[in-house]
Amino acid sequence: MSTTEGTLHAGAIAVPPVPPRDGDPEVTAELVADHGLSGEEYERIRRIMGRAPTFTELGVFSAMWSEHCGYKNSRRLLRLLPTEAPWVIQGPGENAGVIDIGDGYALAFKIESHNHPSAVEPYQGAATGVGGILRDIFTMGARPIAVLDSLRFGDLDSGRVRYLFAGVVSGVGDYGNCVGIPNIGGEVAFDRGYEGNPIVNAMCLGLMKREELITASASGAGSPLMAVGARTGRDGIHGATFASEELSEDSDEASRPQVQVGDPFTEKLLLEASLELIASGAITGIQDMGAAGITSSASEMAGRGGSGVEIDTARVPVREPGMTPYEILLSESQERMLVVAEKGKEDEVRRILEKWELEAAVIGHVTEDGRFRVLEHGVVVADIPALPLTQGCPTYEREGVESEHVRSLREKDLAEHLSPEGDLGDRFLRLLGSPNIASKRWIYGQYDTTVRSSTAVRPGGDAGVVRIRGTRRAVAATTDCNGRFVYLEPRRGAHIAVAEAARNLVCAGALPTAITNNLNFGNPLKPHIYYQFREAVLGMAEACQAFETPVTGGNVSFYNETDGRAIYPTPVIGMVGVVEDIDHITSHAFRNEGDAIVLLGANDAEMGGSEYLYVTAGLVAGRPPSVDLMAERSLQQAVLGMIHEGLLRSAHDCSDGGLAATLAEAALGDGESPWGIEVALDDDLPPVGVLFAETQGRIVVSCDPDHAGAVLRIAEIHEVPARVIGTVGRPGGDLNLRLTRGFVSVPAARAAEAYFQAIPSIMDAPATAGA
Amino acid sequence: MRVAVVTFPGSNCDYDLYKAVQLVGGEPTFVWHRDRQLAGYDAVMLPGGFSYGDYLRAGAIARMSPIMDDVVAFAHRGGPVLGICNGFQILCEAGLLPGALVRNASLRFESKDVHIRVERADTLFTSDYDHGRVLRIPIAHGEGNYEAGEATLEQLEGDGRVAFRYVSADGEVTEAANPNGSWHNIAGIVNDRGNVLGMMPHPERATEAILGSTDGLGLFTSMLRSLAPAAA
Amino acid sequence: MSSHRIEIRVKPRPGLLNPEGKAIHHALVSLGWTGVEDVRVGKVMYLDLDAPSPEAAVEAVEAMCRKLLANPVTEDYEVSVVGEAEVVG
Amino acid sequence: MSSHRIEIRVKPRPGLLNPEGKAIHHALVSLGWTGVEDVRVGKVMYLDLDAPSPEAAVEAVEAMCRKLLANPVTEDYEVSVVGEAEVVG
Ligand SMILES: Nc1ncnc2c1ncn2[C@@H]1O[C@H](COP(=O)(O)OP(=O)(O)O)[C@@H](O)[C@H]1O
Ligand SMILES: [Mg+2]
Repeated sequence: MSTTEGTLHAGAIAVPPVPPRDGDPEVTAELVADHGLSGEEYERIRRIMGRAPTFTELGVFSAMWSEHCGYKNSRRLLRLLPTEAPWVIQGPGENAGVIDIGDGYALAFKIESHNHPSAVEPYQGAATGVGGILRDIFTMGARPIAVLDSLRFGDLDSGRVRYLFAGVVSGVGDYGNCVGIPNIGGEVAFDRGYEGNPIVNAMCLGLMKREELITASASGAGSPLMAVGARTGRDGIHGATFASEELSEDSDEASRPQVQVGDPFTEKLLLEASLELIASGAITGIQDMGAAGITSSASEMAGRGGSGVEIDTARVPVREPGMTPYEILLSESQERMLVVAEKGKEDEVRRILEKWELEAAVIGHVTEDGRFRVLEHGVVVADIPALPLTQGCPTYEREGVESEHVRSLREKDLAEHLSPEGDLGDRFLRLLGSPNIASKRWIYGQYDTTVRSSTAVRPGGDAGVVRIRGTRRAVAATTDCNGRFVYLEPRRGAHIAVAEAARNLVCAGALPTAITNNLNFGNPLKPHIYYQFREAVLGMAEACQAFETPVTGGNVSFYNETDGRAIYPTPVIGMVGVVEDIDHITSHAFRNEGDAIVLLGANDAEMGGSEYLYVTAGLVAGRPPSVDLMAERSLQQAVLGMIHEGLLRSAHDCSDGGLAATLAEAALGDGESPWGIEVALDDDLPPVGVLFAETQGRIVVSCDPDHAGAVLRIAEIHEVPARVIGTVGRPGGDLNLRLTRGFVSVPAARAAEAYFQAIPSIMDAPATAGA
Repeated sequence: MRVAVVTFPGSNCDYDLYKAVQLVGGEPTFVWHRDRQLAGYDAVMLPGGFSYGDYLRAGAIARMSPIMDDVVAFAHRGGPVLGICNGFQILCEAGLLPGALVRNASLRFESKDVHIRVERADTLFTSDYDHGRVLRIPIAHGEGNYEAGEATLEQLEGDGRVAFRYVSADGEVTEAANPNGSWHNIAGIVNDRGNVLGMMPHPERATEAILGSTDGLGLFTSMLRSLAPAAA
Repeated sequence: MSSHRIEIRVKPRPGLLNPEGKAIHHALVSLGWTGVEDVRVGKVMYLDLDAPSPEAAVEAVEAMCRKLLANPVTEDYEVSVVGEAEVVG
Repeated sequence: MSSHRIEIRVKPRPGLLNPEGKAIHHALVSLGWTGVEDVRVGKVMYLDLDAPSPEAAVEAVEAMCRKLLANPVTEDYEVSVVGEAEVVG
């Protein structure tokens, strides 16, 4: 293990002593350990302070130096990700990344996890996750225009899992619905690897005029700091530290006081008020009080502005009497913002908030001395150099070693699974009815997808698309990650996640532009987890380079473990793309009887990590499919070329469930009129491989038969293998797949039944509530 | 057609409604719920959303807003009032329309396209539609289950005040086509004078091809034509 | 003037469907509780109110119910005093 | 065995934000009821249960609360017998 010193500037200057506050506990070694700080880290704090910290100061350090805020175990590797491109306006480090999308508009976007809170209280955990990410977007001056959610759960045969799933979905839905932001997509996977430790990542996109961008920094000595929005309560104290620990059997019990309750109505008011504040020019900085509450928002704003702040906790509006400075500083009550007002414009700020029926209180001011100073009724209770607090957290590079167990799983021989006994048609239907492949309508049917009257492609296809009013443009977004692939071979898994995200965008008609990511992993102190992390980050860096999609921000969630068992490493890619002309918007579903079906890319029988293996043998094993990043890029450029030429009626990416699932999804569409298909595949491969392998680099498109020649020609120019594999049949016909060594025929209605009813038939059965 | 689009705290379809009015050539203005200014408008629209978070009951708290006295007076003078989704809920709470919208039978928020049949093509809101036409329009609500006492329902049906009903794609009133459990598949009703319409589906979200349907346009063009014959 | 803690129970009108109660009934039965019937779900609200007497407090809260807290079309309400809150102010 | 009518009050845990109560409080104050404080909203449920005694009925319902009716992380519950329902069956 190696450690860096980080920034220690003010280390030598001793800060004045602060006498202990009445009623606060004494700072002991045990208390330090309870705050998740190592002995070494504590020593470092002492050096920075030139003395022992008070209880309040210890709490502040513990929050800021938690994994969640301080990125101790990830920061060094994250530096490897490409972050720059001419269209990047704001890279990592702010509340959200921002890119230029043309016509004077900029797009802010970011993803955030709420895994631990959702494991304890799924509804509130998920709801407040959405709330947090919306605030990250509108504090940049952007109006949120779309939400996506990336979810993972255990298998649905567990009652507890169904309870978590139902709670998370209604939490995501109720919050976004109430604020009025359309959900345009996401993903969900069910696998025993996530049992006990669900993943809840929420992503948000926001739109602004380029010049409306505002950053979260505190500058201008004397400028008032104002707390805006909801009052501060005791909820969520130590949430940041909590997110940096493993869950255990009794987490439910112990974590209760930390449950935060979301109030989307207040959020909506805060959204409108914030945008109005920013437009008024009465403020110079604004930041969400997210993880670690006032502490992180105030110290980070000071850190970025190169200034200091002074806050009196007695001036913070509270929900409960008798709150200590420690509690007020660390509370994670939702729907609160910290605002730096222009000096003398406090009343204008108040007037705007008053209109939106919100509270605002001056709680302190910006200083010049570079300190994060906290008072209680004028008496100093904490006095910390701001820069070492926000930047000085030690960062570690750990030892990473691959687990032997995973290696043996990867090297497992899968030959027997390629030539099974039994009917292929049955297997096809079983796969379509697996919750991982089946329609996710049960989920997005609970999400408002059309509010704001701008959704051009709703959830259900490859990527969601929203148009930009007043222009010919639209933006597309998707989230992707196949955790099994990353588990079996992290670097390759990360390549696939990025490639799949880009492919999804291209299928919608968008040029992949930039990435936000959410790195969900287990405990990084374990060498095999750190190995997964390092490899995945390296893989992501390589793929981002190949696709020219820089990373503009993201989030790290470690310690996703229950009783020592980690989730699959799940680096979720949230990717956005630009559709240059709304005429290019393409969807995944076939549209016309008689259209030619063209397969771009080559089939192979790579079964490793496939859904087929999981469904038929309960197996997560083998080598994930290979990825040739340059070939992927060519494939995607070819498809965009075809779309720009107006040649395609549909485009659908080939991923989970393989070619068979892709064809079925394109045929079934939204279920209203499933098409039959006649497809012939002359590959010299085992039928299971042709149908169900999750080989990368493939897209199925459909076009007017008269355009098939032009489509093939464009493919050829880009050196992409392409062939016409069949035609779209009549509505309500059969799905017929002729293989060299086999034939599958399933009536579209039966496929639709399997695909659309799978999740409802599990979730709408009685008694899914309760633990 | 000058339209007041009333914004309550928590309204979130106000902008969509504003744009839909503009699209057909009307002149929309946002009116904040505390600004009691409805003079000079040809119509008032209450948008969808979650006024006051839908806390207590959807529409219950917004109904107490200062501007609702003016909306009631406007309606009593015969002025056209359209309430969509949360707007419909507010109109019921305010007593401008009978009945109540309670939790969906599924107990879930329901978001999807539905088909509704035009049951009244002779109101100022629906005159551009043919009687019996089936429209495809999105819904997105958690409390859209229309309930009223037996007597009220009989009266509504007897007087032909059901403006829209949930139907299958081919126009049949079926249970499967009912997304929320509403009595008699009711999706929208008018008051006895025909100048107040409340409906759960969102016509403003079905006004452009890029959104997947233009079936909602007729509502706005009907109003435009009825209210400003010269401009039609 | 002292502060009274009031409990308000807002219940769905008999005769009206109560989908939430129905769903809970269903869930209870499928979890094995067989002797359960007629589940109905409403709201309970608690508030502290300054009033000269408990009777005055109840009267005021009944007015709140008529005006805002209950919907006369679908709900009935019951108001009771559940205690004297700590004196405020 | 007779049927008991049970009332269950499910209340948000003290200390947790209750957004609905907050909004109602706001509305009551702006309607002129100034002396109102601390509005909190929960659920009330009624059900009829066959049980040998009122005590047994309460015990059964408490088990239902733990298992299904209340969220152990965010809610507390109180169960009481409000009467003997008409004998069923
Ligand atoms: N949690 C979710 N929230 C919203 N939409 C979802 C969610 N899960 C899946 N979807 C939608 O369902 C469709 C299918 O999802 P998925 O199988 O992950 O697609 P793909 O493999 O093309 O990425 C996509 O449009 C996706 O956006
Ligand atoms: Mg996917």
